[in-house]
Amino acid sequence: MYKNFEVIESSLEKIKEDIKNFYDPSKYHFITINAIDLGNGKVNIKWFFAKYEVMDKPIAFSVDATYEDTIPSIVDIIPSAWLSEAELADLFGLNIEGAKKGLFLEPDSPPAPLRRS
Amino acid sequence: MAWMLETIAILSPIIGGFIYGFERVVKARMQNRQGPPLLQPFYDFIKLVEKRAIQVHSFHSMMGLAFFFATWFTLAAFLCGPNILVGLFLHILALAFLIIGGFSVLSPYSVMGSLREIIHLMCVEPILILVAVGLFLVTGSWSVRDILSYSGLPILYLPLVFIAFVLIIPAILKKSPFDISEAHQEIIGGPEIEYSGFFYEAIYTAKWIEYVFVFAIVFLFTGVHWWLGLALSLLVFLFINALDNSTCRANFHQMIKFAWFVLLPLAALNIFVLALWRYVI
Amino acid sequence: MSAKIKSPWILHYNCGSCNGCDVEILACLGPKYDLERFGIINKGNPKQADIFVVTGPVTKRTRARLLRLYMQIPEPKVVVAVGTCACTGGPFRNMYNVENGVDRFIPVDVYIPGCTARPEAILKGIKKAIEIWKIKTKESIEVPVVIQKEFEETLSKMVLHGQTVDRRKIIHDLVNKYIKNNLEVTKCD
Amino acid sequence: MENKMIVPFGSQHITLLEPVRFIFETENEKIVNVDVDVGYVHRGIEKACQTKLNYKQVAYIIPRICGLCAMSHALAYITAVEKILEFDPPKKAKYLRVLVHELDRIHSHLFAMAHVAEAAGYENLVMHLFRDRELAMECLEILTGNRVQYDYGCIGGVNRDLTPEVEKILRKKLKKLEDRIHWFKDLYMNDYTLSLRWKGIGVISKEMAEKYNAAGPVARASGVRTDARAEFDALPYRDLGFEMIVYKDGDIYSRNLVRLDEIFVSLRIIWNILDGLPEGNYKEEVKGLPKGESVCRWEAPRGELFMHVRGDGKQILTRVRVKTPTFSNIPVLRELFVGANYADVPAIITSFDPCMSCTAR
Amino acid sequence: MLKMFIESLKNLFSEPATLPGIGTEAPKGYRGLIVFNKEKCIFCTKCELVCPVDAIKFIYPEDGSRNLEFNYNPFLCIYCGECVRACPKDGALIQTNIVPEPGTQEDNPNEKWFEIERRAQESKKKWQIALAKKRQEALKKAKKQPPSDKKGSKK
Ligand code: SF4
Ligand code: SF4
Ligand code: SF4
Ligand code: SF4
Ligand code: SF4
Ligand code: SF4
Ligand code: SF4
Ligand code: SF4
Repeated sequence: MYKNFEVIESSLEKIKEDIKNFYDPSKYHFITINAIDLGNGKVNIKWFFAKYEVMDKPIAFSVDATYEDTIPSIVDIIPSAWLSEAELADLFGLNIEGAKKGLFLEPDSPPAPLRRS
Repeated sequence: MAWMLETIAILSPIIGGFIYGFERVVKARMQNRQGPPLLQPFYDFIKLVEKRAIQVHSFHSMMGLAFFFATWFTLAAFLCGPNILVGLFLHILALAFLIIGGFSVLSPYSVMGSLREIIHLMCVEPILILVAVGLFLVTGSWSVRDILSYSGLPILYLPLVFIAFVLIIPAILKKSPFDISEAHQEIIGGPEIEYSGFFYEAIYTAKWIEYVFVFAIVFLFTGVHWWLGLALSLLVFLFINALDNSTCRANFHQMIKFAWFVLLPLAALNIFVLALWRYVI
Repeated sequence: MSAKIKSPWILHYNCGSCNGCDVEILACLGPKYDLERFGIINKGNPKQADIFVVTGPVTKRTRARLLRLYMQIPEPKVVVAVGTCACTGGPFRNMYNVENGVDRFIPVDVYIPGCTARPEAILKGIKKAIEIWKIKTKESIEVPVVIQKEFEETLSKMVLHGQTVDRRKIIHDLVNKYIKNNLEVTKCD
Repeated sequence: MENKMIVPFGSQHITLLEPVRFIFETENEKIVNVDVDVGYVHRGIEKACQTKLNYKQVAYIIPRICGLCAMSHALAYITAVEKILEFDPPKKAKYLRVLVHELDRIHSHLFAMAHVAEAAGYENLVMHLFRDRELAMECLEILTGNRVQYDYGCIGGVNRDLTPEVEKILRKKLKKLEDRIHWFKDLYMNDYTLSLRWKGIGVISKEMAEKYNAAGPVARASGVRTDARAEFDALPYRDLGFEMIVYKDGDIYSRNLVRLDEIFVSLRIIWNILDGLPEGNYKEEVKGLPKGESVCRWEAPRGELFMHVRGDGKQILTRVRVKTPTFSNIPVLRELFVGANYADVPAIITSFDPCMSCTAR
Repeated sequence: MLKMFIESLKNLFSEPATLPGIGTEAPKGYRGLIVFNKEKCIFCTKCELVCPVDAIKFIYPEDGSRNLEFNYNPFLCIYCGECVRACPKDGALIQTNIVPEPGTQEDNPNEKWFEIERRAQESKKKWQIALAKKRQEALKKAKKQPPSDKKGSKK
């Protein structure tokens, strides 16, 4: 299933803790957060990291959630994540703590366009 | 010769237009481009007449026109008047119209441009005055007519003043490295941003007159030898353009520092030595 | 007048393109193609521009800005849509945040196809635009396409009531209304 | 007059190609606060790639995210799909991909440098950079058939072979280009006004770059050793003499130098490819439908491009996610502005070489 | 600075880099206009299928024959060349190096094309019905008498 990256399964409650223990700014590069709609209101969220300068597989933290869940923000660990979080909040309509909506979408754009419907 | 200065003053928009057109060609060639035709400024002129003018408010538009006429009048006063200092003070007045116009609209770029224009004024005018004083010390007269009939070569007595003046020309003509108030990439033309059509034309043409103004001052440095003056002007013209094309824009701290701590002392030193030599020894 | 066509100043706006065509417009200003030899200057200022060069499909956020820029350009003016995506929406046609070609909003005079449009094609297109521009005068009134319907309705209503008609004012008011309805998220000054 | 002034920068502005909007609160031309709006170009490409287009068509729409690194977007997507299909493209195709990608980098870097010079008001340098950039553009045009949108890669290899005539022209032009780049290097090292304007301006320290996860030349100019070409095994960079360029100062000046030096590296890689192009097919048939998830990290001219693709065994993919270089650099850009001088704003922005069209997609 | 100063003066007296006229012709391999050759086409509609932007539309004839009308919008095409690569018949679809001409309001790339798209969609439905009918008739005929005439276009 995962062809060329490693996945560490986690859960909504643990994810922040996990990333905090894992992330070392001088060693890892935070890439982005991505969500995949699995259908039926379920969504899979992945946090991607990669090592500096070494040819190695990227590492992803994976969490399954539903659209109603509140997703913890990691901005206090990784300050640059606000943009990715705002994007997900906008395009998937996820409830991410502290992420502002309306970064990309206008009032008359379809709400949460990347959800499967 | 008698009507020469008056004719120049009256025809200055046309002469300036040619200088500006020539400059654009030279500039393009320096950038290894073909460049516009020589008459391009006049084509622009005609085009602008045919554009509808959108006025922000009438006072602002009036300031644009006032700037043009004041600049023209400045040149006339400078060339034909009894005292070049009057011309220089009028020059400040003309720029004041532009600045007031710039402040009178809401656009932040215009306001910022006007603020920067004031800084330009502060850098340019002291040096212009020193130029006038220097010329007076050499020729003993404040009037252009007398200076132009001076049989010596003022530039020989005023080398540092001349250098200071040449180096401040970019600030007068808004050229790199001192094109701060116009700074196309930062504030899109600064105080002129809100003018359009006919009123922009006034600003555009006033700029041409400034060219005549600057090169008239260069002329003064050679006294009666007007052939030399022509050669000197051409040289200065080339130098300014090459400089324009080989520097990037300084910021305004750097410009003030350069004008006040380098150029002004330079010019002042020249005048001081000259005054000592003339009146004390 | 023939002198007029030798001095078109362009204003360039990117309303959501991929940058491909914008880069080519800049390349046109470079030494190899040198638009300035035709008297063309890239003015960053709508109030002093004649030719409005638009690239990109209109996205929902740029449409109000596009209209405002169009209105700020004094007549006579022409609009050139550069690139497939400005002509019809091209690769972005019917995406959810895209309103397709520029001519859904403002009247376009010249369409330059190509993805990306070659600099030669852009030059040709601009020359064509100048031919069209030559005929227009400062009295010509152009109605942005989005408000055309409302404009005609308002006009006929006013004529019916015998009111004096100032077309320019009507257009202005309607555009302002449109812009207000589609205000950008962040306001300026 | 009040002290504080709100200066909008964009969305239409002469130094910016693209609509992006910064709102600066300034005090005597010093910036005290910034607000940034990057969403002007949001078009919804990801959605279209997941609903309308089949996975082969996506390869032609995805480069339209952004023209300047069109090649990177297309190849990153293609690589990601090939990884899902567990297909290894022929060696010749890989070499040709590197060739076009590096040519793309050269023209993009020259463009970026011209952009910064323009923001500094150095028009002549802009013109010279543009003139010599045309050499790279001509190379790309004869090689791929278009000046910006190359559409050169396809799933299974590349669309065109490198013919001997084209190779001869490439060699001639690149030789000329190399001489010119040496000239520029000399100019950049010795120009007094440039250093006056760029040295010590817009400094990003190494810690800041790591904290805010800057990418690409911006990070490398601050001393962070990161380059997806060395960190991801999509293309045979190791055999081609790749070398990472890192500077320490983190100001506008070093960002320019990083780009300039990377052009040399690219040129060396290109020479190596032209001299040692392997024999074989340039395209092979790919069978099967994508089923699974893969990622691709790709060093676009502006930094790390990241693709995350998931297919469920259908013609149409389930998810295509593009994380673009500028997207990574926006946070650090925002931090950088506070305290900067308004006069330096265009230079700082352009030295990041921002591309909003991929940030918002 | 000095270097550029000298270069500027040098440029002043040398030939400018500007191309004369409107510029060069597109090179041989340039991906320009798509040209359709009706004689060679076998109307497999593969090109319509692969086109990522739907710049090719076939309008189907009402009688259910294979005599399709090819429509192509140069203002929508992104010149990717995918249709040409997909075409099974050599020379039916060629990508020339002609740079597409700029159009004016008369060309009207949008409304005209919307009309074609509408017609294409409608005609396809009608065509399918007609084809089905024809097949049935052919089947009936085949039952009555031994096959002498294949389905296909005669006109
Ligand atoms: S520059 Fe543009 S955004 Fe700013 S005030 Fe003027 S019109 Fe508005
Ligand atoms: S026409 Fe193509 S290359 Fe040009 S801006 Fe649009 S997508 Fe980009
Ligand atoms: S806020 Fe005022 S100045 Fe800015 S766009 Fe709106 S109306 Fe114009
Ligand atoms: S970073 Fe810019 S140039 Fe590169 S692909 Fe993205 S938008 Fe294009
Ligand atoms: S910022 Fe992103 S979208 Fe914009 S040009 Fe660069 S890569 Fe493309
Ligand atoms: S080529 Fe074969 S599969 Fe394709 S349309 Fe013709 S008969 Fe059908
Ligand atoms: S070249 Fe590409 S976009 Fe144009 S018709 Fe062919 S497949 Fe469609
Ligand atoms: S793919 Fe070729 S043969 Fe088939 S319909 Fe298109 S042009 Fe005709």
